[in-house]
Amino acid sequence: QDDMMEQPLVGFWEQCPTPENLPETVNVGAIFGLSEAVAVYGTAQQNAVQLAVDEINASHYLGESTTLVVMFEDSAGNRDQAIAAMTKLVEEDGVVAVLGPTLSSEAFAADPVAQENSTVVMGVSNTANGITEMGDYVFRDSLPEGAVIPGTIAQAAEILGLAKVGLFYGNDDDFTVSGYEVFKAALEENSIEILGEETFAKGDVDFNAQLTNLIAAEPDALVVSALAAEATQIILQARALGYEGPIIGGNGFNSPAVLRDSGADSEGLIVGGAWNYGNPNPSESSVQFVEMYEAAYEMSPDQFAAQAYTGAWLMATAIRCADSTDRTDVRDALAGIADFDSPLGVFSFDEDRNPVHDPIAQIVVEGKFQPLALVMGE
Amino acid sequence: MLELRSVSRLFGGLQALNQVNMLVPAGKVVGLIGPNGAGKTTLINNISGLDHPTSGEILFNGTPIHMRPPHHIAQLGIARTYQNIRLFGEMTALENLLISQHGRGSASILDALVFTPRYLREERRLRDTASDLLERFHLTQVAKLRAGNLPYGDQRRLEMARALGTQPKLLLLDEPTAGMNPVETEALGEQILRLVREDGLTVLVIEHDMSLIHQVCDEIYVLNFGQIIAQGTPDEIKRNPQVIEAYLGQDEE
Amino acid sequence: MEFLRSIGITEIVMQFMLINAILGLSMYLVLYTGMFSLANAGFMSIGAYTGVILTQNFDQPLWVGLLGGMAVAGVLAVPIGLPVLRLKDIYLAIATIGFGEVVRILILNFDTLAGSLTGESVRLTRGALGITGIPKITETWHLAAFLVVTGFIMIRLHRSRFGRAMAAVRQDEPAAANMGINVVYTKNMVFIMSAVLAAAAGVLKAHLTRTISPGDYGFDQAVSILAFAVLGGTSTWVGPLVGGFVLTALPEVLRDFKQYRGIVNGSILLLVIVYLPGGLVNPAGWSQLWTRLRGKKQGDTLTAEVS
Amino acid sequence: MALLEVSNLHTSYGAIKALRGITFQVERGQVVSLIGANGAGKSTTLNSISGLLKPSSGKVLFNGRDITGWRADRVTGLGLVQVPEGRLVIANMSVEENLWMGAYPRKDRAGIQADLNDIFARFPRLAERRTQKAGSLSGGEQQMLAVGRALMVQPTLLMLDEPSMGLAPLLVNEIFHIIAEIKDRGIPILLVEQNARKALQIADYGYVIERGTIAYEGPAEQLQQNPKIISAYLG
Amino acid sequence: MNITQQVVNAIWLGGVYSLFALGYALVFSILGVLNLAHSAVFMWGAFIGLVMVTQFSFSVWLAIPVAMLGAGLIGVLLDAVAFAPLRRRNAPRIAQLISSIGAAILLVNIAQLIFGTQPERFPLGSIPTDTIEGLPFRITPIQIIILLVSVALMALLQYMVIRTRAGQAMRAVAFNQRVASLLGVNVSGIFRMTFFLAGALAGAAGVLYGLAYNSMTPFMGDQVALKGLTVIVLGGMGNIQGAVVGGFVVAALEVFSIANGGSNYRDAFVFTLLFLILLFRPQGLVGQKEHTRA
Ligand SMILES: Nc1ncnc2c1ncn2[C@@H]1O[C@H](COP(=O)(O)OP(=O)(O)OP(=O)(O)O)[C@@H](O)[C@H]1O
Ligand SMILES: Nc1ncnc2c1ncn2[C@@H]1O[C@H](COP(=O)(O)OP(=O)(O)OP(=O)(O)O)[C@@H](O)[C@H]1O
Ligand SMILES: [Mg+2]
Ligand SMILES: [Mg+2]
Repeated sequence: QDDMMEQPLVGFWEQCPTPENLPETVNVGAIFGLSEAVAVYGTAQQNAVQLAVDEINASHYLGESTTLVVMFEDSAGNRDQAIAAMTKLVEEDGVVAVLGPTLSSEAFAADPVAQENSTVVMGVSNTANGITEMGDYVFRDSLPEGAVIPGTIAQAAEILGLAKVGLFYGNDDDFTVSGYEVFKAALEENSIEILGEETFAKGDVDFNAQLTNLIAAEPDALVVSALAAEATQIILQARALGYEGPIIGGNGFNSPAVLRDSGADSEGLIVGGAWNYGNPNPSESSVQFVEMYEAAYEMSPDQFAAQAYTGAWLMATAIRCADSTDRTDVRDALAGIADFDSPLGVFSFDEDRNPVHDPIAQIVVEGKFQPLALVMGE
Repeated sequence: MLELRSVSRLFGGLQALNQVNMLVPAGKVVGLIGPNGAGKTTLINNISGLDHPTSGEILFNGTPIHMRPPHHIAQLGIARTYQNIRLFGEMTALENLLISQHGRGSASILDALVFTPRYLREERRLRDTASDLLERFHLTQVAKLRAGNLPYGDQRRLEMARALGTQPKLLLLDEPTAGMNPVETEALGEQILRLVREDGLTVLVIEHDMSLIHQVCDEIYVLNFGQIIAQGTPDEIKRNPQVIEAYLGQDEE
Repeated sequence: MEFLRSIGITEIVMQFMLINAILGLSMYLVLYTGMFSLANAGFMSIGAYTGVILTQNFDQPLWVGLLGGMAVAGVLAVPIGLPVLRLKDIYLAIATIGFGEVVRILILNFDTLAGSLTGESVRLTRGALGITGIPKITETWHLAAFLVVTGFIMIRLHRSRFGRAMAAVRQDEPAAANMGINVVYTKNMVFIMSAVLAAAAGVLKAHLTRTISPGDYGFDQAVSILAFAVLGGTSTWVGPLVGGFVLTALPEVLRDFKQYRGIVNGSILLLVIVYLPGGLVNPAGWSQLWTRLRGKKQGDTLTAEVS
Repeated sequence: MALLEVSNLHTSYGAIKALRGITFQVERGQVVSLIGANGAGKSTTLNSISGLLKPSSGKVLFNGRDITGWRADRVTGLGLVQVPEGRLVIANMSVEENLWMGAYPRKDRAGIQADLNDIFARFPRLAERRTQKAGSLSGGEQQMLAVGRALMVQPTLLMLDEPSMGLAPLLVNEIFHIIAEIKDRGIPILLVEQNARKALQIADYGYVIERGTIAYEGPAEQLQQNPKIISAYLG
Repeated sequence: MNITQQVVNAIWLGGVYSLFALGYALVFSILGVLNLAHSAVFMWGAFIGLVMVTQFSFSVWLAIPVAMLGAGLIGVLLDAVAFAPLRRRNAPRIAQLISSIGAAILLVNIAQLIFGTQPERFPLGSIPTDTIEGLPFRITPIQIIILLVSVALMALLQYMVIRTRAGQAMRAVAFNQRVASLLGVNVSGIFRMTFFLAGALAGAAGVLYGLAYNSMTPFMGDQVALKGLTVIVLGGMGNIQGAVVGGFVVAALEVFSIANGGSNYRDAFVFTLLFLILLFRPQGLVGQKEHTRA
């Protein structure tokens, strides 16, 4: 059939020609948390990767007769299982490269296995410091909090004239603690006083006591480092306690579910992130991704999905450019990707294999995300 | 051998033992009788260290033992049986007897790990003693069976054998013939007398079966509401009106 | 070997199996003495952190880390065991879970706490992020050797005076005490031995997974360790060993079930324990199952005896 | 037709055959005594009738109805009530609650209250301790409570397993008085006792169990005269 | 620091904890076994309620009894699959603990297959969420409702266990199944009833919890499992009032350790208190000493 599927917007067509030397199937591994509590993120990642793979194969991105196959493995958010899955994929199944694992803590345990086998592993949601320092085969396309938060805080400080804030974070999770550390540094950078710090634990659902403390100090804003599930509760409970000021959050708040579930209470929420569903002026590829994702799964994608989707495309592109399933060739090709048009924006890797693209800082106005910079203009 | 000086035990508001004075001379069999709930088991619990008196003193060969932990008391030479059989039911009869000699051994885990001569010698000694006891109590046949599955009578005998395994000087028996028919009871009485005669043991026995009491006891104490209400030879006690009133009742036979 | 790999049991999985067998044995010791203690995950974390700090911050070899971790856990087991082992059953279980949680929170906040006490910035346990970049220096033969030695100790234990005292204490504490057994000593010694074993597993595992964080040693881990022992069966020491093997291998072997993996895994766990309540290694259980399967009737008790 | 007819009952514990063909009956209005050595199978017999154990073969007819293998609560519901061996009172319930519990199958509150008062009158010791937790009673007090509790059912046939075990002589007499009184009320009793002499004195008919089978049977007076039984059980 | 508000926070949180712990305590008191699948039944209760509202357009108030019924039936099923066979085999209690873990894994994974992993919520507007005006502190109607419901359920349950025939039978079974059956109690029936009641309580807790926090995933039970355990031990194992007292004590301790700047050590405080209580009062705050004698 001639009228092939529409050429995807995401891709790297100009730089690399259609590969010729690839085998019939190219196997790539993916380790996501598909069961236990982490599945909230892992299943979105799996969905997004599958979406990308279907597109890649339909468009013969890797050549007429080459099919990309992703072998998904569940790590259940568990380190041992992540290591076992990585070993299986890399040593037994002989995959070309691996996407994942979902959690940074899993990555610290499992990525060295890939590194030792000279196999590319690309984190699509690892934000902790030191991930790519594990070796030259370790990549990620997820912006660490350090790349997102300082900008958000600086902008917010300017617009809102922040002088004093309350800081709230989960103290037993590597993601939320990283976020907290970056927030704290950024606040100090901008000479904003921290009136009080409160913590919660993973799985908490009630934040009234901490919020009561924070609100009593009458902050200009609440700065919160939390994952999505807690983020919603924190917004709702802070509002129920009568807090009406802005709430500034990191990546965790950057989810359609947060906006949907907190409804009117999300007004004034300021979010920094790598990608946002509600971005009012997204790139074309981002729009297309959202459309396709919604069509396929009847729900809106979040940042996890966008990063996983981009990750799959990046990997396919590296294979395409390498025109080889040699793991080292793929690594080199991946490292060479720059100015790649993706839903995340124009994407490159820096020399440390960390992502480079513009983060977004947005504020919820009338139930919609607006660029913070735009509101600043008013 | 054993002396109780105004021993009292309070459970909340309940005076289970009230100023009990008692003397158990060496080489004798002393009986302890009294209505249900009089405090007899409580008394034995206090002597054996499972429970401690609220006030008063218990002396064993002159040493105060009332605040000692039970394993000390066992090592000093006091052993007991229980009103409801308390064997180590999941272990074999033989193992029950090996355990009973715990306080007599000294080999440590390290000895066992590297098979020191001390360990080997001691194990041999424990096993020899155990088979002696099995033989004496007619339990050799069932040595390898789980104690919990033994017929009741065997369990009673095994419990007695186990008490002897600790090599006691004083044996405390709490209703040893409960659930036995008269013929079995009499046989047990014989056994108790043999222990005193042949092994030089001293015995304090709680019983409701007056025929056994008469058969074995040199002296009897009667406890009622935690107080000693009478003391004397079996014949004296049998005629004591207070005891008849509180405990024996009019014999109808 | 080839076969094992083909069903998903790679070397690393085998290493985890060996480690979990050690954990199963540490649980076995306390259960065998009648103590329902769930402190093992806590001691595992104490061992892991001590061992890693020794090898990473003080550049010691693995065996020093191992002995250090075991020693610290063993020493800490004394002040914990003395008050807590007076408790029984579920109360002991909860108190020891509480101990595990307190250890977790202390490790989580150790740096801040030490920092505020000394006035300097401390970076030792590194909070929730945990310690990363630990070299993988534990090897299969380390684990196998450790397990063989442990197994030998178990065998000897059961033939010793102390081992018999353990069994006696499990079955009837007062009666054991009246036999001259020092119940408090026995229970605390076993608690220490169990803590030491768990700590060893913690050290060895930390140098296998390259990273540790406080969250690894919480309630879930405590319950898993219990499951190793109980599913394997606690009537002999081989049971917990097998339990550790099986429960570790199972999720890996079941990978092909994809999204149904959890359901299959849960069903297998349920079926095994329902049909073999005494655990996998329990001849009596298998022979009963066999008679049941052949449909032979026997004078079954209709209602259970519980007392 | 007898009230209770047991024929050729077999029961085992795993590989151990405890009953090897027990046959006996209890007539209306009679006290029947089962005696035998320790471990002969007396308790096993009672448990196999009451439904605590499931016999592997044989038949139990109660009031002409085949109740073999019935669940214990259904058997009790028919008025065939067993007082188990040992002190199985409900430890964390008060004395009074235990007695109420005994009346579980009944619905007539007034009648229950009357019977309760009757039992307190008969056992003043229990009345004194009506609010005390049953678990802290002495052995003998618990035994009293267990018998009292069984009476609360208003049984058609009462099975007592060693009711005098562990009781002081005074109370043993009292228990046998009660048994006599229950008999006078027309309630038949199946009595298992080690105190064989007293048991046969009160019984109309007796059976002797040896190693899981009935070795002797006969009217109670006759058994009391039997020299073999005297030397083996009566002493 | 706003003391009034913190007191209100503590009371409210106590209500939530108690509600979850009630069914947990009930099963423990009868079975003597920790039912680690209780939190999975709780989760199913929440989802049943949700499905009633979203798929069948039930009102939230009608969804609660339906969820109770559904979760109660799941409880009965749980008994039949994971507990009854072990009871029949005279299995050690610890085996029942493990089988309940297996059952929990199953229930959670089935829920994941059916409901997915993304957080679900009751539709906006299906419950009143505006804070009540004119009070010196802030509280929402749903918070008050949950408090009232948990207190009412506790009172009802307490009455049932102490006063009714069924309750007495439950206590008899808890003590000794043989004796209970000789007293004419249908032991299996009592177990089924207990599991039904505990399931129904978990179901009510699940829906109310879902309404209160409005975020439900198949893993929501994990969040309360350990807390529930803490609560029932603190209050006194297998004791209805204990569950409630424990719930409020844990909540108060949490809230006030946070209020005094100790949010980092909140759980350490809770577990240390638990530890101390166990050492000095192993029967828990409300529990009574076991009256069993040597
Ligand atoms: N731990 C305890 N707590 C409360 N009361 C107790 C305790 N132990 C015993 N008692 C009470 O103390 C009294 C004496 O009990 P004890 O067991 O010593 O009696 P006994 O003379 O052995 O009776 P029996 O002949 O029936 O065995 C009883 O009334 C009993 O209820
Ligand atoms: N739970 C059990 N498991 C195994 N064997 C048992 C069990 N209960 C009883 N037995 C055995 O069955 C036989 C009959 O026991 P049973 O209890 O019926 O005797 P009994 O006549 O009531 O004796 P006693 O006077 O001791 O009460 C005995 O040999 C006993 O060892
Ligand atoms: Mg007594
Ligand atoms: Mg009997």
